[in-house]
Amino acid sequence: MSTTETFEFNKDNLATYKEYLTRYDDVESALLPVLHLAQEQNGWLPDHVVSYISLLMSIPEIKIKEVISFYDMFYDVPVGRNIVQVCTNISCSMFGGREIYQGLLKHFDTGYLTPTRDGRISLQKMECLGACELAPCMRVNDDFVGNLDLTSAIQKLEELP
Amino acid sequence: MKDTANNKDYALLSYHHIPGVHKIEIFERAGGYETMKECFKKEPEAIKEEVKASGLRGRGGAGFATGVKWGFFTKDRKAIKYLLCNADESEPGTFKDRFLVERNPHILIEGMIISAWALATQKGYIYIRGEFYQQAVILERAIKEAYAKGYLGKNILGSGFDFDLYVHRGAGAYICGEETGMISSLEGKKGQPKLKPPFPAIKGYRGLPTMVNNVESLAAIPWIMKYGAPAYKQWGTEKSPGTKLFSISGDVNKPGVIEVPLSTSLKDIIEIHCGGMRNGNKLKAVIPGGSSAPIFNAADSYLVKMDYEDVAAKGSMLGSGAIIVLDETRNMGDVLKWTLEFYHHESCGQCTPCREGTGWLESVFKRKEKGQAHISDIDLLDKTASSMRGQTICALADAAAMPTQGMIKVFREELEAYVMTPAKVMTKK
Amino acid sequence: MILKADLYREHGFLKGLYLGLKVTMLSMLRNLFKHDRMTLNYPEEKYFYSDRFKGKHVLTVKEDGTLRCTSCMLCATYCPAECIHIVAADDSDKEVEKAPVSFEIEMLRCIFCGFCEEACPVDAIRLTNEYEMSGHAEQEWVADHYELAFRKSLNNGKGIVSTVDDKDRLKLRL
Amino acid sequence: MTEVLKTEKVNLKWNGIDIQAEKGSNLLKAALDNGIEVAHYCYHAGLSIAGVCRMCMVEQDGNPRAFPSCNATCGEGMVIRNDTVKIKAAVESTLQFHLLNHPLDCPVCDQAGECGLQDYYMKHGQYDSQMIDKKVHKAKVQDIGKNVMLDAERCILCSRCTRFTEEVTKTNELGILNRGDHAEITVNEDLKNDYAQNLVDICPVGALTSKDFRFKQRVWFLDEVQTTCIGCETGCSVKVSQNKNGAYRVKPVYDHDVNGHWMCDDGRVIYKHVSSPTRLQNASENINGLFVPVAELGVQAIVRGKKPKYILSTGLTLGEYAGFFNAIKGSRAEVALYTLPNLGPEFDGILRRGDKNANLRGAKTAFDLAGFDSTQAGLDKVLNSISSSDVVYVVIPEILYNEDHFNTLINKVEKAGVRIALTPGETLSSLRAFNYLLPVPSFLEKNGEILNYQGAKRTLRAGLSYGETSKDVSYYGKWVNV
Repeated sequence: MSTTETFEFNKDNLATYKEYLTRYDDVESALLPVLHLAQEQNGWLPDHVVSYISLLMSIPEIKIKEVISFYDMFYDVPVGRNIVQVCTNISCSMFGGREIYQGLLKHFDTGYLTPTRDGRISLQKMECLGACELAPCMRVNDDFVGNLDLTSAIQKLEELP
Repeated sequence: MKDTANNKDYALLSYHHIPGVHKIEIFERAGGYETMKECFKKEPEAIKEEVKASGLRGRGGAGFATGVKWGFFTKDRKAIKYLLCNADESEPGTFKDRFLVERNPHILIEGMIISAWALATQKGYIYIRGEFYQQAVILERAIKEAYAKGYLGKNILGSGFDFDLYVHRGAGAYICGEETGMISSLEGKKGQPKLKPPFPAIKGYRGLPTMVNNVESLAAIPWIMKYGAPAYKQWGTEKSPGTKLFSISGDVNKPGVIEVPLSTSLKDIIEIHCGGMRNGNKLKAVIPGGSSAPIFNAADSYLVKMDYEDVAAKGSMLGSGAIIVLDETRNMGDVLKWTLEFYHHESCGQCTPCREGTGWLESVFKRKEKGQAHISDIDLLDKTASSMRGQTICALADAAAMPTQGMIKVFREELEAYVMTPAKVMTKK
Repeated sequence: MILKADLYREHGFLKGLYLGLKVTMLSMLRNLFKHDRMTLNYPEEKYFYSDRFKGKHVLTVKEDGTLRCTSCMLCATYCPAECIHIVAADDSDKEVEKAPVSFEIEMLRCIFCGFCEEACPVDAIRLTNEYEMSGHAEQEWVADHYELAFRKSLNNGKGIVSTVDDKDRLKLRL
Repeated sequence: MTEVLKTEKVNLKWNGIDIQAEKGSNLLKAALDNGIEVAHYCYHAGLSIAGVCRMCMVEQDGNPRAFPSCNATCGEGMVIRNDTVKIKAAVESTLQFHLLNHPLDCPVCDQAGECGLQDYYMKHGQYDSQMIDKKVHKAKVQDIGKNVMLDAERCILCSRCTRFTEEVTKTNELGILNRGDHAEITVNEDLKNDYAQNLVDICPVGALTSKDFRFKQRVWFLDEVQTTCIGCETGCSVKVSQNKNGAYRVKPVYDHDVNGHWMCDDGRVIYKHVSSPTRLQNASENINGLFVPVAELGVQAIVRGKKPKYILSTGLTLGEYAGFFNAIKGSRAEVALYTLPNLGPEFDGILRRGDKNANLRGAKTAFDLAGFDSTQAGLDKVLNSISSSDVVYVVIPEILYNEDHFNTLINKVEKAGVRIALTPGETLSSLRAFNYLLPVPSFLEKNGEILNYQGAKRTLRAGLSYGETSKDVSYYGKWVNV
């Protein structure tokens, strides 16, 4: 428990948190949206964020850690500013999704989820992203980018801030 | 985004050709929310009867008759109940819900309001998968518009009926597409399926009665209520009436989502609706209903009619209607490898047969990479798959086992050849 | 040479005596001059039994010289004479996890049946072909793990390395 | 109004055997209660149903799909089978799935001998595993506090421990992280609750083992004696594993009305003084701080003629009190009762109680019967009236939580001419104030009964004896008229 770093919601995140609570009949149901909110603010979900949320929503810490480690889109390791999820499922792998993923890894010289040296990009191997007509496709932060090949993918990622 | 011109007269995509139909004014000018207003004049029981009469079957994958499912629901209108829309859609090859909701969120909202009125649920959640962020934003905006118009919230249209609808984003887990897995996820826990019985209709979200329906099933309700059940039964067969959204991907010239009546032949779908095979290659195999559906070889693909009965008769299942077309250049071993890698990654790890079984199935292909696989591993795959089926809480183990056994039944020689050749040795620099 | 029982009756006393002693005399003469006697002049000449001989125990070691034994107590359980006493404790190397602090065999009580050798899952204990185990009374006759593993006769003190590599037990760990 | 819940009995067939059970009760529980052997890992009578190990699959006539019997309820006339070919094959393959990524740790694992996997492997195993791949590795040998060691690789993820920390102690320390076959049992920082060693009992494999018992002994060398814990006034039913070298561990025994399936951590160490090397073996005399064995007659000679005063502890059995009182009947001996001070909350919500006197009610009734004053005032009266010509016998309490409260008693007794301590356990340094030490049997070496806080009788049974156990308090009571 790194006691040095602390985390709490900024003003409008706290407001959205309050609004989330009104949506559900109990507090626990709001855990996933709150974790999304915290991850947007902090980039990833380390222990001190977990203990803050655990205090805020009075949910045992181990339950929150379980949820974070269960889902693919919650990260308990530091990730880059931009998350790039490359689909490697059936329809996309037929059109070279895996070669694009390996190519991107080699090009940016990183591993699964480890950020590039300048902390810009984290590559993640994902299962079907539900955009099979754009095969092979990837998700850059929140939008789909389809009909890729290695060069267009690299070029797209170079433009990212 | 492909948009077939002749969709005007079908149920789900009838508004798709109108630009900007995601705005509520344009949707209403095109006739949206009319049926919802009429439905509020009707008795909820009448609506349930109509849906039951229409023979609409669940479009998520199991194909269970929606009307019958509604029948299990408690009749006590005062009890606290929930209506959940399953928009998790992580079945490989499936993107019909995204296509539907992206362009026309209001048809889903209208369908949910009518269903809520029929089932008397006070609260509804659209559980959308975490990766569909833009679609969640579109839905959120559409719901705000509906609230502004008074179609949601307290005392809808002066009928004294309240219904609150919210979007709830998942966070990337295929297992949350399973009914009880989604309920666990909505309860803020790991998306691990719950023991059945008790079924969600009796004891679901927070231990209260919960009705879970797929996006496509709920979106079909407005058309059924508008034109009546007999009109809906004109399409498809007696047992599988109505139209179905098919998401076609793979080696076709125009992959995308089409809406065709059920029991349209697969041949027509590929040749007519999707512009035939890509660069004219010969068809080798088709996965008819998403990755958990056993594969068809070329012969069966040309004979089969896409409805629940005929596909099942040929040994597969219609599932979510995700057609993946494979031409002769494709290698079936790779397809099975990717499928099993998917299930190994997505197994929630609760039940032992599935948690260890999916890992073991995939390990055969990991051994193949190192050239240590042997022809007897095909029997190992078959034996493991058969010992996984029917042993677990949810159907993911079966969804991993059936395609394996299907592939072995149909393409055994190719698999044996595939298993015996190690990965391409990187001799070239 | 079968000595006929009725020798004396048939040939009288002297001839019978001579026939009887002929065997011993011949072998005496042969031994005097041909030296293929059966007897060994212990300790100058020693008899070496084959490896199958069940003699004094040895605790085999791994390459790095530590005891192969994980103190799983199977030998102590299986021993009919109940003469094996092991005390186990945590091993510093997490990979090994458990190792014996003391491994004693009461040599007087042991019947050298070799059951311990059969019971051991990791070939940590074997019966060698050593048979020289004499000693004075006051020696308490309890062989501790130092004597069992690193006595002079075992590869002069460095212990016998067991071919069953530790990685075998954890073979799937690679 | 207490309406007696008429538990309606239903009878059903299990593998052709007729069994009876309450209507709507758990099907697997009904089978196990009727002695039918059903393989199961995640079912535990004291916890909620998880239904994840899939070992207790059964078939029912008229139900096409096999289903786990732990999630089913008993109904009238159900015909259940779990010995059909299909179910046998299913259990065999499920067991192989359990063993797939299980490490080959049996030589170094404490659970060997009582491990769920070993037992069922012999009955349902497939014997030639077809697993030749690399096993999934997880964190091994973790010390997670409160005398519990965790080995996540051996864990079969039956989630009994996570349900225990969630439902029984409600402290939520254990959870299963990650997904699929990389799912791993982890603790949030470390264990904090006082019932942590129940985790060791409910874990069917060697994932959670006790640090106190770690590598001490193999379980097949131990045999068990069922007795009652004397740690506090709850009186939980327990079993102590022991052999001729000593006692090694204490485990709870299911006792419907007192402790259910559980037991607190304080009770886990009550065996220690029984077979400890410093246990008093025979009568001994205190020669400037050293206890030297002495003949009993010598002690009797010294005691003769002095006015005896007895201070009994609250840990003795009803039989001992009765035997003692009729031994000293008619003599001028004075008897008082030393009650241990309360420690911690009056009741900690699950089992442990603040009042640490195991047989307080039994002592009080025996004292009142014999006409002695068992209250603190009675004790003070006896203590103040001690003169140098008296001999004072003090029975040392077996479990001393609060040493200095006992030392105040010892200081008061110092005034007596002859001070004799009847010690059931170790010769503590604080006993140096006494002239003579006489051995009495400890709780594990005597048969008898005690009354717990509800006034219910709980039996103590004698296991092996590690010291002089033939002479108990009533034997020394007879010295009054020696």
